[in-house]
Amino acid sequence: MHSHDHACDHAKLRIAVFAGMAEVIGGRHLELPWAGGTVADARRLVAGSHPAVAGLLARSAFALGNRYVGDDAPLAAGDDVAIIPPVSGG
Amino acid sequence: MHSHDHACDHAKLRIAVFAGMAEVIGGRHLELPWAGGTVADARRLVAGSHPAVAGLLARSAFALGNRYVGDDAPLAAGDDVAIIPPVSGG
Amino acid sequence: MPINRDEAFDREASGVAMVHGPIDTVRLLAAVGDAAAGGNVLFVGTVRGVTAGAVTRSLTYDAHEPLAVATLATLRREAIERFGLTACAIVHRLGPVAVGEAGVAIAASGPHRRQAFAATEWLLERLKQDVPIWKCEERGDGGREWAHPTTAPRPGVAP
Amino acid sequence: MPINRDEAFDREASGVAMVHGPIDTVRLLAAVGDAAAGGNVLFVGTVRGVTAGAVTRSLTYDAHEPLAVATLATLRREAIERFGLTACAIVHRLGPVAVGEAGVAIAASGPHRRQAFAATEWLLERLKQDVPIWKCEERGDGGREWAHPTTAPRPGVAP
Repeated sequence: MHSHDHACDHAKLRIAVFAGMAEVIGGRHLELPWAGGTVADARRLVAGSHPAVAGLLARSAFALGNRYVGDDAPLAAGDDVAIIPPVSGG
Repeated sequence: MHSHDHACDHAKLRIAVFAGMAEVIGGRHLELPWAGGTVADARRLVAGSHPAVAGLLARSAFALGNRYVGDDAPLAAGDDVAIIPPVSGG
Repeated sequence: MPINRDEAFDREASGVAMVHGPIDTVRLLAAVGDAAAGGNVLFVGTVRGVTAGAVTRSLTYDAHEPLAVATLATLRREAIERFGLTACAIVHRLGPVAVGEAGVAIAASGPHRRQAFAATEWLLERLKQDVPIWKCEERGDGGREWAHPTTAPRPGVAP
Repeated sequence: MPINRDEAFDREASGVAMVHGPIDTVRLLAAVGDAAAGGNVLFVGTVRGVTAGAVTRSLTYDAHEPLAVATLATLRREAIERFGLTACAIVHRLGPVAVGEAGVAIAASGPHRRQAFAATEWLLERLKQDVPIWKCEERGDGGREWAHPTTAPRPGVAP
């Protein structure tokens, strides 16, 4: 809906998802209504809106840009956020 | 001298030599006067005629065709005999 | 920003690449050739047609590309240092990969063969544990499944 | 009877060859490709230009060719059985070999990568111990020396 990215009370957190999580969600990105918060907050919102991925989410990490971040890391609308489930390359 | 190979009292045992042994001997083959005998007899004759290779010879094996043979194996004129010094391929 | 296989494979710049077409293993091996190297190892992981009796039709790889490339580059630098390599290059495939085709290739060269062998095996283990790449197996019975191993540690968490 | 590199490399017949020209490593890797294989390892031993500070100009290999080919074929069959390989191929160079060129190449494929790695390393160890091939190192200072390691067991004698 709000594809423009300026701060407002309808700000969104856009989160990239991959592989099995993208398949269950049916897309490569999630959008959460976001007035600010931490990775832990984002986890709760994703698990609430997409219960089918809650199990996989609990085993996944969050990345902010090219760094993994812990549950207490703050996330802002416009951040480059991704959910990284257990990997299986090679 | 006697390149023809029929049995006679000038029979020779032709032995293939390789690598460092060929270099010291100055050729790819040795010829021993041979009225019959074993690998041990051939070792003594080679060490006597080419003392420069005696040390390497003591660390070498004998092959008859594509098989290694022990010191008590009999050798006959016309056999496909080779001296195999310690290897260094790869 | 996928690195296309037609683009220059710049060994000096990074030595790692994610490609959407067939992996050029010949080029990979050539890239690690060096007069200072005596041992050169190339590993190529190909899609196996049968696993435990079940037929695989193809694999599809997905990845967080920027993070995967950055992680591969870090692993490559660590391998060069840890094993004293002369050179090292890593390529991973993305998208669909047919049976018999390469999904991953790692080349390593070192003054002695043990360095190259040890580094290649170490890189493969680390790649499978640490790099945000995922495979989906399409089976002969029509089923398909993304692999998210339950035994794996959570990504990004040091063991 | 050297096997020329232009002659067919007959994987089914023997999977081993001694060649007097450059080793075709690309062909070797292709020769072990198989839909049943997931792990493919190619080792290429190249002539190193510097060893312990001394400059090497080239190597020359000599061999008892029939016995070397027979021994390589036996080792290959043993490796296939012991490690459950899908395929395996071994080529060793003869005559002079320049710095950077390949003296030996071994390719092995197996259902899983560990089999291919283990087999390749095992084959190299055994090749260096058991196969009647010898190297002469031509150094930058003009010296040359055939290598007949004093620490090696006498060839053909089981350890």
